[in-house]
Amino acid sequence: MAEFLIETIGLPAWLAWTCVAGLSAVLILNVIAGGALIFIWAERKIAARIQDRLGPTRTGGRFGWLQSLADGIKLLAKEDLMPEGADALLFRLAPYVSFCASFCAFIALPFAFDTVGQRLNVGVFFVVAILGLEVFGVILAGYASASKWSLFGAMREAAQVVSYEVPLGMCVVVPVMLAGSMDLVTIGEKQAGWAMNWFIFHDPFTFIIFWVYCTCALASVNRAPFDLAEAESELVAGFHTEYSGLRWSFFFMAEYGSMFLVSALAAILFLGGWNGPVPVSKLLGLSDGVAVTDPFALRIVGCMNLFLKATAGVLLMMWIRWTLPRLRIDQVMTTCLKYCTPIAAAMFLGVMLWQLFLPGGLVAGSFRAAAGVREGWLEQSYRKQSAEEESLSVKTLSRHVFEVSR
Amino acid sequence: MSQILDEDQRIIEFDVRTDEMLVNMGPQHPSTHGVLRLVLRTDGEIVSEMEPHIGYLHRCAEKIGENLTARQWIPYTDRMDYLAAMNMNLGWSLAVEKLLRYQVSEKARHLRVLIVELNRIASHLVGMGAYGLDLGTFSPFLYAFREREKILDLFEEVCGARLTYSYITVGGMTADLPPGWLQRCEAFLDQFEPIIQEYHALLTTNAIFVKRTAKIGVLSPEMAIDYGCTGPVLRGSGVDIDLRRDGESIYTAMHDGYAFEVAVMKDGHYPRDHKYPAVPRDAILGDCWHRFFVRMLEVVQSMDLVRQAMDRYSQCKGALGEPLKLAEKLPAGDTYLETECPKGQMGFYLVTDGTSIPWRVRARSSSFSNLAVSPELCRGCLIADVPAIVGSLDVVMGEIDR
Amino acid sequence: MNQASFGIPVSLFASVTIDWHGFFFLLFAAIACISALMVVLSDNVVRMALHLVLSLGATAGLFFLAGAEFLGAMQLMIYVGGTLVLLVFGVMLTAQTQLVSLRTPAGDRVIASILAAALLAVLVQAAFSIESWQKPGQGMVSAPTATPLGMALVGVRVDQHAEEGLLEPKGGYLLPFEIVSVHLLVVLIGAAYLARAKRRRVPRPVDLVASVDSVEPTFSGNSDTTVSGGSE
Amino acid sequence: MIFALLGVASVSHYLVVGAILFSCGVVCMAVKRNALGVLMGIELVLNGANLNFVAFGSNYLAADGRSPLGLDGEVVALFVILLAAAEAAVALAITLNFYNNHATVDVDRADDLHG
Amino acid sequence: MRGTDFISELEAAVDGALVGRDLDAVDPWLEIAADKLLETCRWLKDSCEIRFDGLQCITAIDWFEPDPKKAAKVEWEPHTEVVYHLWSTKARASLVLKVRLPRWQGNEQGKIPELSSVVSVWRGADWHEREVFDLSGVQFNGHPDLRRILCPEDWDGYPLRKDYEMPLEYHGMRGR
Repeated sequence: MAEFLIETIGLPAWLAWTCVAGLSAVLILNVIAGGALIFIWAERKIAARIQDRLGPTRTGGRFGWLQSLADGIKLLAKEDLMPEGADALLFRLAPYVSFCASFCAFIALPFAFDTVGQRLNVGVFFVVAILGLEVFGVILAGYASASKWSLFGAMREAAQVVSYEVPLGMCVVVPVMLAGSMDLVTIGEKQAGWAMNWFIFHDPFTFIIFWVYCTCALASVNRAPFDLAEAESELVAGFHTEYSGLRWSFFFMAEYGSMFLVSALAAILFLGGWNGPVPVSKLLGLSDGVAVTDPFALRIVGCMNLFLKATAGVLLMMWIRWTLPRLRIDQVMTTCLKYCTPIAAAMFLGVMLWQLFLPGGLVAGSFRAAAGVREGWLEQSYRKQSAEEESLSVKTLSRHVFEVSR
Repeated sequence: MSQILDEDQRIIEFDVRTDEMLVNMGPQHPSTHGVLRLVLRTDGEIVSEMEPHIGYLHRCAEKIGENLTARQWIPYTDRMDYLAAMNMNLGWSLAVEKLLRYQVSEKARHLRVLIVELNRIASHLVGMGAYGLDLGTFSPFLYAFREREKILDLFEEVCGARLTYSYITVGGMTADLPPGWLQRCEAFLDQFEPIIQEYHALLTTNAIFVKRTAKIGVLSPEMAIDYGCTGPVLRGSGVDIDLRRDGESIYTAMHDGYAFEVAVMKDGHYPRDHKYPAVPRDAILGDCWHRFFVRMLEVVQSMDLVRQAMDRYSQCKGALGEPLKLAEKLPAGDTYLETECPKGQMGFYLVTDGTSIPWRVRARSSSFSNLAVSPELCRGCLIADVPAIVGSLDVVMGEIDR
Repeated sequence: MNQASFGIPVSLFASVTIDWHGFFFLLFAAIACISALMVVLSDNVVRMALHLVLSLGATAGLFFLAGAEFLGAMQLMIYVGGTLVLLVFGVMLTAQTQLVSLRTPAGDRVIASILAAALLAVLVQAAFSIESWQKPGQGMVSAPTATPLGMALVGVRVDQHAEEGLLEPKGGYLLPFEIVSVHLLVVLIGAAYLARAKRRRVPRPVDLVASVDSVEPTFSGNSDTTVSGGSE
Repeated sequence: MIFALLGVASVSHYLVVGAILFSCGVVCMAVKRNALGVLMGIELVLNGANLNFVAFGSNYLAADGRSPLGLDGEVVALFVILLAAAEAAVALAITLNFYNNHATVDVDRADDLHG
Repeated sequence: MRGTDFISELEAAVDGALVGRDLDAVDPWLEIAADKLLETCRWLKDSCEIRFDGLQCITAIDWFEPDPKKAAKVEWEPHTEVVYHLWSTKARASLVLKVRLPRWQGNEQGKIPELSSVVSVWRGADWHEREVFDLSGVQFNGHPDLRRILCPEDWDGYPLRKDYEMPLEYHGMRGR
């Protein structure tokens, strides 16, 4: 893209890169904001169906699909209130901190094999670390609101998120170990081929640890039954009790963004990422077994795969939310420290031993051959990318400048 | 060993201490069932002290009663436990009838049982649904309201009102049942019966629900009696009292010939608990789970009573009988009558000086006494347990504040 | 090449080159330094913690710029947890005492600032003392350091190339790694010990209420309400 | 000045940033009476030091493309981060105990052993 | 046990407690001397054969006719009556106690009558006594926390007294 801008249109390199970076940022932002709109609508419909009612039916046609947009406009028009005793700066800052954290994590999230904002070789860690930053917004909101309920919500969130980062980290490390890389793209590519290549089916331990991951992910994005930070029956509305209008909707968008993010992460780490259960690309001739012949179509198919899987994850979260009661704070901690962490540790050990003695996995590496081809191509292209400065990496960017200025 | 016994398992102390906080739960809090205000003194998440503040819904019903005739006061009883207004009407009507030594016709008697037990189902449905809400699950609430709406539809046919009925009145009922009502009621019961299993699946046996309610807010029978707790709260502690069986003769006579088993745990078993989920291992008698389960069993029990009452009512020939005059003269004297309402034993005390207007009326509300025990139950629990405990007492503020 | 596509005088832009690495370095360095300064200057613990987080986050950005991606991610991850806890305790411990001023006397501040300025002068002097340090980097895109780092931690050095011709091979870090692991475990246990729950031994007033023996003995298995009998 | 810095992110510049962080940390440790403030000062000092390690260990910044410290710089920085976390936990424990005993986090009040 | 036996037992146990009775009323009741109330209640709860372990209700009735024309016709003296409804779990029986108090302590206008609290006997009496204090103005001596319960803490007067007049204004809100 940048190449195209430089060579065909004749923009200077730095402007071209800026344009491309801006475009990517806007795209990701749209994924979050647009996704949030759709997910809020979906949540309403799903909740309504679960509860034996209809949900939105009028706004925007038969299914009320414009309801969340209408609500968005309403929220924009609402008065922005701030409590008198609030710490004005932190109060204003908090929603953006939350949202930015959610947004930043998407930078390293690959949507298809090479559709990624910034391919980082520590991608997994980066995503998990940034996701953890979201809690700062919540704590600041809780502290700055000058309301005791907000403070309670913030404290709960802090305790919960910090605790769940431990088992979550362990769960995430398992696919890293299997793929031998912390690069999300590599991890995804290792699972190409038939569904049996997905890490969730790699061995019984990974199957179990997938569900541990689901639990921890649910807890770390504060969804029911772990939504203690905003437990409406106990803490009024928790950390966002005092928020209204646009600021409040930023928290909401951050929540849905994170939900999508952890679901997408689950898809990439365990469910084959952008690879479908059947190696369609090969069957359709998008890659002829030797090289990728049509990367564009492959990208589209990959993105759709990942979106489908991540959406399924989000829908699962909604289903859980409208079915289960909420846990108590000590039970949440018990779940983390007494169940998730030891199970994750044991499964980690199990996977390690399995790798040691049965390295191929249950299904022998025959299916992996297909993956190997594309992987090879990808590695090649990655190298090429860095050589030809195709990526958005700050590093390569600057290197370009070094060369230009010299 | 003795040291272990000395320890109060409910109160947890940490080495890490923080400043105590005074927080206000209510009166506009989502989970305080109306305008109840709870002042909590907390150390972190642990509630060291809880104090309810009531009176936000005080409407001087007793004072108003000193200026109205007995029948005129019936709409005011509607507004006490507005979720079970029929039971309130019945309690007051019976108290006045007791003073007058008046006996309603046989047909009216069965109709009263029918209506009152139907209202008990509706009230327990709200209690159950709202309890789910207190514990953070929304769906059972709407499931409960869906069924309650059908009961309200039936009531609407009967008396035109959906919440404040004033249907049962001194000396009988304001009107007889409309034609075809019994069939519709029967149809409702038939479709409602299987749905109860749904509630058990969503709440009673749900692992998280059990974790949130078992061993929480344990009320010993001694304490329950000492505090004057009644109804499901008392039976949830294993005390076998139900005024429909143990009450005063004018009230028990109303239930003559009806077969029912009091929903209370005896020898480790609830009546016909074989049909319903087993008591979870974690639950101990007197905790929130048992209080909840007693209500669930009473829904089944009431359905049974409604069916029996429908049978008897339809067999009764003759007229329903006219209610007493609006300004019936009351003999001088005083009387007190308690009836078994969904929330507990509701007592009405009536003092007259020989005119048609009572000298003093007094409503002894069950929720009032049930709520009075909540500070004891909440001592040392977590903040999240406060809605769980107060919700399990199933209080209605209209009745407490009157 | 079309030099004036879309009517933009491209030559105007072309004369400017922006060094993105330098730009981001400046950005992160400025955030880190200003936030560090704000940590010193602010009195509110929560604000201090916020600035600390900003400073540490910007430092993580500098790590990324220097090619230490793994370290940057670790910095984010660990300090998120670490400072988060700081923040939480800051809030908890100052719930009541926030009105009590913990200000330092101005004299102390001045002395400390002078000393710090002197220290800074020495350090900056040292930073520019060696010529090779001042030369801008080659900007070589080196191989990712995460794998060699991991290997080094388990005792295998894969980063030394034969042509480096070091006098003696560098050792791995297995022993320090193990020591740090044990160290962390000890800290973990210590923290758990600190935060453990204790049961209070004081009998509650309600237990002193006289018992009622008229109740049918349907109540059983509740060990935690010990009714100590009516002593009156 | 700014244009002079542009394009010359060298080891020296990293060292300057590290020095600033270090100095701020030292001042913080010296002047804060709040125990948590002192703790934050320590974190800043450690980070300043870490920046130096990373700068020296970075091949990317090295003038000849090969850093003097190599991987060791990053490894040491990593250990510093880990130990800083452990240190924070211990220091917090001390602070908490202090708070429980004195109902304050003012370090000037910690003079029980003062003769 | 027959009612008469019970009464003689009560008389024997608490000397001079019983000052009046009506066993033929719709609800038979016993009148207890105000100074013997606590002792009687203790006995009823702890020592008598039918243990009255539950206190269901406390009511205060203000016997006072504000209208002087009607007041001339009534046959009772103005007084305050406190009625206790007791309940026995064991016998499934109830008991009505009445205590007669002056409307004002020592006939001193504004000084509410005093009665000993039974909270030490039945914990459930706590809120009931608070309500009686709040609405009818009876001072319960020995109550751990006698405050208004339904009315605001700074409310003036006792609304369930017959001569109560609604204040014209409360914190700037019109009362009448």
